[in-house]
Amino acid sequence: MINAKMLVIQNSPIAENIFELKVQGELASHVKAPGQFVHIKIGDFIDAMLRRPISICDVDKDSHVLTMIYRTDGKGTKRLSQCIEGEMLEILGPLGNGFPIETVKAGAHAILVGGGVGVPPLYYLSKQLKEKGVQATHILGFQTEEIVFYEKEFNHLGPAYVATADGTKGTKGFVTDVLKEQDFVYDVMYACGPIPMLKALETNYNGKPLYLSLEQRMGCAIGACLACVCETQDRTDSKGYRKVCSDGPVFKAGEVILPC
Amino acid sequence: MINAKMLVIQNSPIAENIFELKVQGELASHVKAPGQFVHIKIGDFIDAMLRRPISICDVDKDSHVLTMIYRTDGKGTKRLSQCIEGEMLEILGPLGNGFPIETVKAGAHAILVGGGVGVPPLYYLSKQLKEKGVQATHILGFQTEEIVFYEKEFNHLGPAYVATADGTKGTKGFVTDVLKEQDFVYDVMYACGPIPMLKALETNYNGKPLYLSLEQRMGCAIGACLACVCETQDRTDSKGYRKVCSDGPVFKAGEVILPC
Amino acid sequence: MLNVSLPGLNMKNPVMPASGCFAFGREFNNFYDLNELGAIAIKAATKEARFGNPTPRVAETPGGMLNAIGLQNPGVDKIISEELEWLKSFETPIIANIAGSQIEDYVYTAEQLSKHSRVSALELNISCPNVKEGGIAFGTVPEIAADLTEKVKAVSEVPVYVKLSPNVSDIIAMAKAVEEAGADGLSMINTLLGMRIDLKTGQPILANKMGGLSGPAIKPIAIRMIYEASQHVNIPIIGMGGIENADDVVEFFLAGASAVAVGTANFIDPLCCPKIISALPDKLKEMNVNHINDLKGRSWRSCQKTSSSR
Amino acid sequence: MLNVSLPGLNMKNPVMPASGCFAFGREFNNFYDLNELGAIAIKAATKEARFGNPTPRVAETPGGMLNAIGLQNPGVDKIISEELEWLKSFETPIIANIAGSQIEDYVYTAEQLSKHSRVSALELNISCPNVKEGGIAFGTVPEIAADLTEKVKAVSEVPVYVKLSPNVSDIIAMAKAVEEAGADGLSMINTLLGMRIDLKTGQPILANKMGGLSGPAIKPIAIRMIYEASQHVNIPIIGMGGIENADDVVEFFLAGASAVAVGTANFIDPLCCPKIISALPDKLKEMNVNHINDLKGRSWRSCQKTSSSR
Ligand SMILES: Cc1cc2nc3c(=O)[nH]c(=O)nc-3n(C[C@H](O)[C@H](O)[C@H](O)COP(=O)(O)OP(=O)(O)OC[C@H]3O[C@@H](n4cnc5c(N)ncnc54)[C@H](O)[C@@H]3O)c2cc1C
Ligand SMILES: Cc1cc2nc3c(=O)[nH]c(=O)nc-3n(C[C@H](O)[C@H](O)[C@H](O)COP(=O)(O)OP(=O)(O)OC[C@H]3O[C@@H](n4cnc5c(N)ncnc54)[C@H](O)[C@@H]3O)c2cc1C
Ligand SMILES: Cc1cc2nc3c(=O)[nH]c(=O)nc-3n(C[C@H](O)[C@H](O)[C@H](O)COP(=O)(O)O)c2cc1C
Ligand SMILES: Cc1cc2nc3c(=O)[nH]c(=O)nc-3n(C[C@H](O)[C@H](O)[C@H](O)COP(=O)(O)O)c2cc1C
Ligand code: FES
Ligand code: FES
Repeated sequence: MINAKMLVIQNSPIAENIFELKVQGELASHVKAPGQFVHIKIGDFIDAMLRRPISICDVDKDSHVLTMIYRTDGKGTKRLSQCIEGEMLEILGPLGNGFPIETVKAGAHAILVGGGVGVPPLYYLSKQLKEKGVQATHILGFQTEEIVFYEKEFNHLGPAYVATADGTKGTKGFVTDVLKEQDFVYDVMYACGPIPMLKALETNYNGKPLYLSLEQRMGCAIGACLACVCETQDRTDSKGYRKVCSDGPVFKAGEVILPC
Repeated sequence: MINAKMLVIQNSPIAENIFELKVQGELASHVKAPGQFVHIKIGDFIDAMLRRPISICDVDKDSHVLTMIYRTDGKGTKRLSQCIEGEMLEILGPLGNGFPIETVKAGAHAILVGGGVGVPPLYYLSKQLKEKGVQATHILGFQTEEIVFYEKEFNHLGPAYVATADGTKGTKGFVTDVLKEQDFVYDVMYACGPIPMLKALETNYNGKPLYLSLEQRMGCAIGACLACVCETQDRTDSKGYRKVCSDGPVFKAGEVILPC
Repeated sequence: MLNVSLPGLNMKNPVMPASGCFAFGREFNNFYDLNELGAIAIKAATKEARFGNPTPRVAETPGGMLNAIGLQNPGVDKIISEELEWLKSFETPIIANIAGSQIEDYVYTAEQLSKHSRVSALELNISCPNVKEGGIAFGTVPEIAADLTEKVKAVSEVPVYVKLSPNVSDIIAMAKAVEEAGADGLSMINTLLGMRIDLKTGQPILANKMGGLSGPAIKPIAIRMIYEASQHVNIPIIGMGGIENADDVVEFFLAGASAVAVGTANFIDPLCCPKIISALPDKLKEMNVNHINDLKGRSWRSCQKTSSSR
Repeated sequence: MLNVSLPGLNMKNPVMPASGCFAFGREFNNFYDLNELGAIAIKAATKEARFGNPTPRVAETPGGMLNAIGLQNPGVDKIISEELEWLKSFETPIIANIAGSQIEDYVYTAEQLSKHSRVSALELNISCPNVKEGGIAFGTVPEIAADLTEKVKAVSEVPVYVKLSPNVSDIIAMAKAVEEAGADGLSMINTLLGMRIDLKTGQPILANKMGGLSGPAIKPIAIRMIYEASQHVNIPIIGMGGIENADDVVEFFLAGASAVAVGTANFIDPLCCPKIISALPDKLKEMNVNHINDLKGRSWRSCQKTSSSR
């Protein structure tokens, strides 16, 4: 975990209001696990003062390049999208613990479920799983066709099913509809996306390991300010809470109470 | 007076911490008199929120180009210096009344006295005087050699004497030392620069018309907020004050009490 | 979808320039037609003319600015004879802001202004932090504010809005006190007392040392105070403090404001008021709101509904 | 040129992280050696463990942020057994921040913490705006603040700093009251009560609705309050509120602070404290100042001189 200036080598739209950002620097070599994230300082300005947490979508350790995918929404991400090649971005990371993949064996079948801008961290996860010989199936949910991204990239790594809420692409409906439809046999499931999606997955939890990556508004992103806590489901837990930034962002289903 | 986006066509250092900024746009054609100024919005950011008042140094009405010269000092001017060609700057202007030149006749001798970043507005003034057939002598005061600018440009329009406080260039001392030394015969004097300089000129006032351009911290720069007032020297004046932004920035010596 | 109606003020839209940031409108009339505005709050009037504080009178702060103009104005008589006379050529409702250091001054000024045909409402500035004598207590002690309100109400022929100071521990107590004393509406917030020191001189930048903090920096404080006060009074609130754009206007309505005033932003962009007004309809459509009034207090109304249905 | 000495605190430089923005230092120790700091104000301790408020707990505002953490902490006993134990491996003086909703809780917590060898001073948080029960009155009513101060002083074995709330009309009265009650120093300012409303939901962004405003936006308010208070008390002030860099530290000293704390800026740059510390010597040289203490209160000391020589 370091705070470093990284060189922007690409920052361009890949779908409606969705940008792919590539930055280069030493920090890339510190990444330990898929699902980790970075905390990006948007400018030298007090406007959009807080950093923005964005998942690591891909890492190229040879060229020291990190890829992130983000949606322009509020002030900070809009300003980030105006950042151009050659500029330096101050980035803190890698943060959090990411998706556990140590226990998954070669030949096993993993299902990766992503919703919207929850999709990006699954890409590096899938690449890592592939390296281990784990077979990955991707289920990617989006609102509508225009904002679908990385379908081809995921297809290279394993089958990728797309669902759109309005039916403009793939299955009409949610990722859970694809899951029902296909009734996969699998060994482990990883998910990242909006809370309702994660809740639906947790509810249909079938005994196989399920890992959920959460979002929370953050202050420090390093575990010091307690902005990002979730209560544990286990009321006898000695702390009673987990910090999304430093204990997460990935939790085993059942560990924490999903926020609403 | 309009608020307009203007295209930055040049913004580069011409002396230590001194930048020359050229912007292009319709606003240029509104300039009425030398000594008017503009109010520049530095960015879209709440940081360095207030606009910065900068004098108009030159106007090219054919190509619609305004030239400004500014010193990087605080937040706003430092950020302004990072602005690059091709960017748009939001500029309000032209503001204020500028130097009166109507009453000066062809063949008259005008002395233009500038100190530091008070020098720029004298350039357009001198050009306008020349056009009228007025003969101009320039006395330009700076702290030290490194920050001297536009000496050559002024010399093209008429003799230019430089004084530096540390004697690294020209006369050692202040503009008033040059005035004493040379003991010019002249018809009108125009001055812009630090308050002590203006005070010294006012004190040595010899009956010839003397016009002083003042600075004040500003809010609106259009006469509405009353941030920039000076008291009139005449205590029986019906208002008792003048606004530097809209009544000035140029005042006849004796009209207002110079701030300290 | 933008017209709002407050005591004395029939506004075609809810946006007015805030007092002291717009003088009497002459300068801004060079940029747009003043009739586009919902109303105009004119610069504070005092009984006698005032020169105000020495300069520097303004300083920049992170996301805001300090001012210590010191209520410079030509006095109520000249305001009536020159400024209100000039404003006769427009139809926009005028809110006349009033300041003073003694109750009698307020009462005198209020009486004069409220009689004028162009004045639709008064706004009592009980909170100007930039004036030495008195002043402060009017804005921070509920009983004193109530007393002043009552006396001004007794002479005023138009509705009276009381402009509250944010420099208090308990804004609800202030709001309730002036409501009980007969105020027809509240304006909030005035500026917070602040200061900046110049590193080069080691001295305060403002000649007056302290000044009033305005601009986006204070917006969260304004929103909080309006949220609190609007739940405890039945009179409407003109909300202000850092408004820059249509989103901010919506946020103030959600908090509980019934109209808004824009101050500092006029210095950043002289056209900001008409820009905000013209951006509002699209904003409302985007939010599926038929009339801006529907947003009023929504942030706490829905809470109340939820809790009463439990 | 940077060492400062305050009651209980021998600091090699005047910079400490502010309470609640640094937990107990573990996370920041990954970035730099905690011994580089002048002191550390640790997260507020309460008698019992607290989970705090629901999330979202933070929101961004122009030039600042709101927080409503709600004093989450593991309780004084665990802080002593785990956190202070861990902090034993460093030499930096520790200021233990204490909160509560009743006097007895404060007294209990203060007694426990002040006995600990690692605790050099206590800081009474009488001003946390994010806790429902009680709390507010401690920070806004001089007599109540004084009473609390007295009772804590009676049991504390180390100097006691009282952390003042800016949400008051009269900061001087608060400062004087706690000084008279025996406070050894002041910390100021805590956060201002603020709020933001989410336009998409129409609801406050923070689950707690209101939160404390911190960051550069509040700096002019902090400077003003320290300027006022420091002229009326003889105890030192730890200044805070929006400090980002060495210039800000100088401004707080000029206003009257004897040391400073850095809060929100730690989130923007985890290395900000050591960066500020290492920038200070050059800044002082640039200003021709031999020791940072020479700057203390300079903004008003020189005024006093001027006026007494008139
Ligand atoms: C661990 C983690 C990983 C994330 N990964 C991605 C990603 O890969 N791609 C992506 O597009 N988005 C991701 N997000 C969400 C992203 O952080 C927010 O969309 C972004 O911070 C919003 O900033 P803004 O400037 O657009 O919005 P604003 O409304 O201006 O933000 C204001 C404040 O609220 C916070 N905030 C607003 N929405 C969210 C949110 N959904 N989650 C957390 N904080 C929020 C901001 O960080 C900022 O502090 C991730 C969030 C977390 C916590
Ligand atoms: C009519 C007029 C014409 C001017 N023309 C020029 C010019 O041609 N070239 C040039 O270099 N400078 C000029 N100045 C001065 C210039 O405006 C200031 O140097 C500049 O605003 C400082 O901004 P900053 O961001 O560097 O400093 P900061 O300290 O960040 O400024 C903070 C605030 O103080 C104000 N301020 C600070 N110093 C001054 C000052 N000396 N005068 C007015 N406001 C100040 C700023 O405008 C801003 O609102 C002029 C000023 C006026 C009033
Ligand atoms: C330069 C200036 C002058 C002001 N003068 C007055 C005034 O005369 N009367 C008054 O009630 N408020 C006055 N105010 C306060 C504003 O009306 C408004 O309440 C405050 O600035 C907050 O709004 P803003 O953040 O949009 O500026 C003044 C504010 C500024 C910045
Ligand atoms: C996330 C957060 C948590 C805080 N927790 C505490 C606390 O536990 N006790 C306390 O006295 N102050 C607390 N504060 C207030 C800070 O110590 C400090 O007084 C305030 O934030 C102003 O300084 P800043 O602008 O540098 O952040 C907290 C502030 C923040 C932002
Ligand atoms: S964001 Fe600060 S603890 Fe998680
Ligand atoms: S700057 Fe507003 S009146 Fe001159």
